[in-house]
Amino acid sequence: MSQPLLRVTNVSKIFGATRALSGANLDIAAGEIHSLLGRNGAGKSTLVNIIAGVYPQTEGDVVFDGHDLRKLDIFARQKLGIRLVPQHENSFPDLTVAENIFAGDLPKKNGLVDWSTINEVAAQELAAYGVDADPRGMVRDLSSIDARKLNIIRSMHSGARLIILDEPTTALTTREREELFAFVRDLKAMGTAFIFISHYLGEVLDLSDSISVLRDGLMYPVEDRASATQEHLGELVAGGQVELTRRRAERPDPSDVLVQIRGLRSAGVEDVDLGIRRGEVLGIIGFPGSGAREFCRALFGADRVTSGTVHLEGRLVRLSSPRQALREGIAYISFDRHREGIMPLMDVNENIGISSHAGALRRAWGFLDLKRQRQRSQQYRDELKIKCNTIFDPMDSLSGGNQQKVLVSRLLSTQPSLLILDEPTVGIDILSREEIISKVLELTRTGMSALYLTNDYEELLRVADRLVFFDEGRVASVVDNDDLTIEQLTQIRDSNKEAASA
Amino acid sequence: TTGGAPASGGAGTASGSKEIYYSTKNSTEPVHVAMANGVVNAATMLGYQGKVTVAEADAAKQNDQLNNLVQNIQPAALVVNPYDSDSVADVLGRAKQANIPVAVIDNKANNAQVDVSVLFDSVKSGQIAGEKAVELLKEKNGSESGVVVNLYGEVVSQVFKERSQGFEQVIKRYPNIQLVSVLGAPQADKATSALNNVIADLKSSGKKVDVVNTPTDTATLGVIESLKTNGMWHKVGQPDHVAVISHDGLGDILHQVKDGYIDAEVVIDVFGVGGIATEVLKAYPMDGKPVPTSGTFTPQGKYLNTQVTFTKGDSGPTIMLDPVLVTASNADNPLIWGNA
Amino acid sequence: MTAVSSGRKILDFSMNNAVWILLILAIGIMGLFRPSFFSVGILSNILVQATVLGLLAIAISMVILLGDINLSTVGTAGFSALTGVIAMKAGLPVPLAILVIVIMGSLIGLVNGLIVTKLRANALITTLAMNMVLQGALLAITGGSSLSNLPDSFKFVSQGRIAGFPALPLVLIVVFFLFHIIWTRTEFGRDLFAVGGNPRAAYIAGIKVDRVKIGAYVISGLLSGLAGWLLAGYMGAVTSSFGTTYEMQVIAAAVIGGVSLTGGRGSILGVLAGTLLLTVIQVGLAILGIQQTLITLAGGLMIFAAVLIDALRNLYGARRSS
Amino acid sequence: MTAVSSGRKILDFSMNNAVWILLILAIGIMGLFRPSFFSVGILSNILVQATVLGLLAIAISMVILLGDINLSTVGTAGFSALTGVIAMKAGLPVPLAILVIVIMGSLIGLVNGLIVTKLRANALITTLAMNMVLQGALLAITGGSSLSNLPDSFKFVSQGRIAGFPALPLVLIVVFFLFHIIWTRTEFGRDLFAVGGNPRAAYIAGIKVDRVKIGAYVISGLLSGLAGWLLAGYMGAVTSSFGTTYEMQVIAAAVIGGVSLTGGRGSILGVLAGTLLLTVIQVGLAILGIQQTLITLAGGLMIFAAVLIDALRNLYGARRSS
Ligand SMILES: Nc1ncnc2c1ncn2[C@@H]1O[C@H](COP(=O)(O)OP(=O)(O)OP(=O)(O)O)[C@@H](O)[C@H]1O
Ligand SMILES: Nc1ncnc2c1ncn2[C@@H]1O[C@H](COP(=O)(O)OP(=O)(O)OP(=O)(O)O)[C@@H](O)[C@H]1O
Ligand SMILES: [Mg+2]
Ligand SMILES: [Mg+2]
Repeated sequence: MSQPLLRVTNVSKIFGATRALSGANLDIAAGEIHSLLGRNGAGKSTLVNIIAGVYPQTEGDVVFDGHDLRKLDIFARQKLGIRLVPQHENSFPDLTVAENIFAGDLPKKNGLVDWSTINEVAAQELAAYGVDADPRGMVRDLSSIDARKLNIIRSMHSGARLIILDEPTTALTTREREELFAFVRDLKAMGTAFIFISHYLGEVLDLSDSISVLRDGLMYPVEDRASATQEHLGELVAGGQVELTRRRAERPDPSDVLVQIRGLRSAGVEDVDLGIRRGEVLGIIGFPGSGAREFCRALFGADRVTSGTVHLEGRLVRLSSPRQALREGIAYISFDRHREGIMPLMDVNENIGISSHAGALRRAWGFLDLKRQRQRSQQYRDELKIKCNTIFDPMDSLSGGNQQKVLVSRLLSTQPSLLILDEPTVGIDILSREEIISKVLELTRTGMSALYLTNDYEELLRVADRLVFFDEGRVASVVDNDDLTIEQLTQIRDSNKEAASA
Repeated sequence: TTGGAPASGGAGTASGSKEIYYSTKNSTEPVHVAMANGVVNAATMLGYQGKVTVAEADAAKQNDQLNNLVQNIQPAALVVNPYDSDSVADVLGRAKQANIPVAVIDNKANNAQVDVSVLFDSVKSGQIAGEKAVELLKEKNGSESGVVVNLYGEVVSQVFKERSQGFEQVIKRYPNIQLVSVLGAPQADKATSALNNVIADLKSSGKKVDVVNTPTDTATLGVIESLKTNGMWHKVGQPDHVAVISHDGLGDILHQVKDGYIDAEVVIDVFGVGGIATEVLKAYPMDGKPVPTSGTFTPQGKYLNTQVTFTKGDSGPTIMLDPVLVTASNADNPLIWGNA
Repeated sequence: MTAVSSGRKILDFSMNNAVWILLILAIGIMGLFRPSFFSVGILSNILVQATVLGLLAIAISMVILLGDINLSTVGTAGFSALTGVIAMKAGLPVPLAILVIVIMGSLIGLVNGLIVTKLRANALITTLAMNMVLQGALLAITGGSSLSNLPDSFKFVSQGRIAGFPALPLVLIVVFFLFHIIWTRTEFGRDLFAVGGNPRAAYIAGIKVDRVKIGAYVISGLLSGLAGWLLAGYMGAVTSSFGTTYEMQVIAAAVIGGVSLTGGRGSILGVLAGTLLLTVIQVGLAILGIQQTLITLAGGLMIFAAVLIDALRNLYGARRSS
Repeated sequence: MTAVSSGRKILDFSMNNAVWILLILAIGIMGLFRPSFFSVGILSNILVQATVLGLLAIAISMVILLGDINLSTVGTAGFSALTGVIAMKAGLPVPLAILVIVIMGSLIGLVNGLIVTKLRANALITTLAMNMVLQGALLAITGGSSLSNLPDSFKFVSQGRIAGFPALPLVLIVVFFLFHIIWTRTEFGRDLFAVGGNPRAAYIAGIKVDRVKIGAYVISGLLSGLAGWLLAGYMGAVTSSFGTTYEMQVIAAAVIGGVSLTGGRGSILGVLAGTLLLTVIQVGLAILGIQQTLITLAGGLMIFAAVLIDALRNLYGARRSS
């Protein structure tokens, strides 16, 4: 083989006091899919941002197709065919779907933007990638999944030669992942190379030709690709054995109902009756639009409840707002970390404390107990191993996974009776994931109950006591998790769907 | 430095300063620039240094500046042109306590006692303009009838208010004169737009403007353009001539008077107001004497007013300066500030 | 059934076209009180008086679309007009003097743009300071007096007539049409919306964000210079308080016209409607002969009403789509 | 090695304290030209004059922290002071009249807050219109003249002395201290920063976003009313152009003091520094006796310089951390 398409040699990056990368090396050939693994804050995003030209490296070389990229800015690199798909916030909500696909490179006729071509080609590409959206509609009105797919379509349509996908599959359903992988493979067949970042070891093994692991800023290529297993990769990522957390055998007492929900209705939720047992982890399953997520949000008061009652410990709770829900002992972690989670300008300490302002941290006259706040933040930082220099680091200097741990800390510190987790491990490395899960399980042993909503069924089956399947805004069935397999789970889910449409 | 302790006796000033300060209300209009020059020139003539602070059309700022002057700088004398007549009373009281001779010029100071006030009679200016307008109508239409447009100024200005008041007082005496009163000063573009609209409005009822009065020359600049665009800009004496009467004495407008386009300009003694005030301060309080409330005063400098009369006003001794009506015949008088 | 849905349609329509409906209402009410409001003379006056405001409103909108703001449009207009007039009085031929004005406006825009992009300074405060500097310089150079006696050729567009119709509204129409094309059909225009909508995404999409921003500032300055020329011609002078009547109205026209202050959203037709609405209010208040001390209040209340109606429109839009 | 790192440390320090250093520089330069600048009299004057600006700067900062802006602080000050003075002239005892002023300010703030939160109107344009209405009402009610002859008890805080020292700076110190505590140590204060930084996340985190916003507007109005009282007392009158000089300076003081216009970032100490810097520039220019037509320009250039230095400071900060 001659020159690789991309060669990264000895690249390092220093952010102020943080050394994010020290001497990374990487070779990628045309048509190769290379996966990057690593713990949160290992430097994956940093490396791909350097390759794409979002920011410069502190030292080292990046060569693409014989061009020294050091001298080229992000625009020149795009002309060479390097395209980055960052995970979030990458669309133009007030522009049409079609324009979003072509933004930055609009087709023109006689020097003017050629709208008819744009709309036609966009319609074709949307159809080809299975996105059901009106090219003339605003992106603002798309579901977040469709908006994410749009991001990917955008970089694929323009003859890219190296596409970088930074955690593209977080919160995608299995089917959506399969659709995505199908067009990644199509493009690979045409010679496009990929860098693929993910924390899901299964899909990495499934998709990639080669794999590297980043740990502590250093890069370890996985030598024996053919014989690599999930366990092996997990050890490489974590730097040791990873113990998978599992639910204990004994089940919570069915007669000890902590939360009783009757006739709950809200946007997308039709008449839900459900009892949640004390100390139980209740898995929630449903396709987008099935009402699963909407149910969780309604229960937290984030979406308006139109009718129905919720009793917690036999007490009728008001669900007028998230604040009220927190006061009643119900806490929620949103799937949308950036919009509904982090306070980017505030430090870690304040991000952890913010939901306790009206609770544990309150003192007379509206003052806050700042000393207590610091102690608690310190405690959670240690327990959940949040990677930061001090608790006074600004939130936006943390890597995505560590930001998620801060959010978990925030809600656990309100000492909720019911914790609602909506994709709590999105973008979290395998070790951190187990840390978060075991923390949640530990708390259920002291009487807290949890609703657990995730598309990662493997994870769900490890933690859930029972599973609730949602369809068309209603509870379709409730099943005890007696060593169910993923196949059984998907079968129940799909048969519910069929029963409903029959 | 100056300790702020007032000298006993009251003769002269506490500080022995050789500076006379003029606190002007704004520096955007040429009138005020000339007025400041009147003070500075008189101060120089009297052997002092003339200095100026500008309040940039803001009462609070002027207060701040006057406080600084009274408490910290303590000049030999202070000439004040209040931006707001009511809000300088307190600080002028402090000046009195600090034994700083004070003259108020142009705008009076309410609720304060100062050594001398030298003021323009703005109502009288308006009246003179009104009488001229009536005279012009009579010449043109044979009787006291026709359409008169008064472009009044922003109401925060006392001078504009009084000039309009005097003007409209006179016009309203004649039932056959139609008075159109509209906001169109001091900005030139405001005047152009306002007059354009009035002309269009009148046109739809078959009427025409006979006389336009503005309270200030910057607005008149806009009036000229409006008349030009509407094809109504003709020399005095031509049949379609629209008479224009203005106030102040800006050079460009005086030229139009000389050239026979603008009928009349009511000119105030801009150099005189500051100059005479400074001379009176020097002649009386700075010399340890009280300013009289009757009799006359003959200033050394050359001003439109060659002799003035002391009267007793609300704020103490007062001199009212007479406005001068300027037409083509006397428009090149060098004592008019706009000709300097 | 049909009654309900047609009622809904009418509501939809009125909400989407609130500013235009307000405009028609305003004209109607003015005409009711004073029928002469419908005369050709006054209606063409409105267009004439809307021209300077309209150019300045597009100028500020170019920058508001970025999510920034340009508070120096009026100062730019005044200072640029001044330089051109001084150059003309010093002997420069009129067409070149006009060119000087427009170039000076663009240069000021360039300086704003460079400061905002390269030094990452906040636009609001930068342009606020720039406006103070420009108005201060205007004052310092004129020494408080006015430059008048401008030649007719300089004033031709501002005061001239073409086939009996004033030339100024033609400028309004041409410029609005041109910018409609620029905003909707050119790469620069679309990049402007993309950058305003999501600068980070625009950067990743390969749009030269800084260059687009600087371009927007330069065009904003250029239009301000153009407005300065026209206003100088209209009032026949460059005065030291040049254009201050427009200061508040410029933002109001753009925002009432639906240009979102968070960037990335707006249409030229909206800006036109906002401009005309404000001008009609101005002219109307003047012609109705409202008592002098009440004029500011009446004007303020009208703008306030327009803001509230605009807010209701947006609220209604948000309700409908969710 | 040590030389380099200590040089770096000095640079770091100066960049982080740019406004304070500018302030000291400004005072130094003024003193150089006019040694009397260092007299107790002038320095205490600066504090006196900084008080009204300082209160208005905190008032606007309360709203800027939300990521909104409140352009009606000056109008609120004027209108509130007017109502109180009218009530007082109608026979209301002085303390109650002062209460009326503060309550009126808060009510105006409440109206702004309700419009911005409940109607989701844009803050800039809403408060701009509100300011026009308030200033128009002030003009309509006063009829262009002023209300003066205020009783000494009304003016006591503005003009009085406590132990020979003017009382006004005490207000400045007390209010700044109080708001330092509110911003850094109370639930409301921290919620304010959270809402400004990421309103949606704040809502999900259990913060009553609308209530915090409305609270910020009410306090902004309350402080404006307080400033209106003090200014009325200081000038001894309520005039129809009450407070208009402060209009531009209020924003400038907050922003130069480091309150981020995108919300969620700022400190009271910064606002204090910004306020003092602008006041020193004002007083200094007046005392230096700069030629009158140059004063606006000089003031503009100074603010412009402060803006540029502030931008460089931020740029330097961003460079360091990336
Ligand atoms: N702009 C920045 N300023 C300071 N530190 C940063 C910045 N960006 C990243 N870092 C730090 O660099 C390190 C590497 O971060 P990076 O985002 O590359 O991790 P990652 O491997 O992508 O993690 P994750 O799996 O959570 O996305 C982290 O310690 C992070 O906190
Ligand atoms: N150039 C930069 N300047 C400042 N902050 C940055 C920069 N690049 C990244 N960050 C911040 O560093 C953190 C990690 O950035 P990164 O790009 O790795 O996000 P990410 O890993 O894609 O996050 P997520 O996993 O949530 O999608 C983020 O909070 C981001 O805001
Ligand atoms: Mg990452
Ligand atoms: Mg990540």
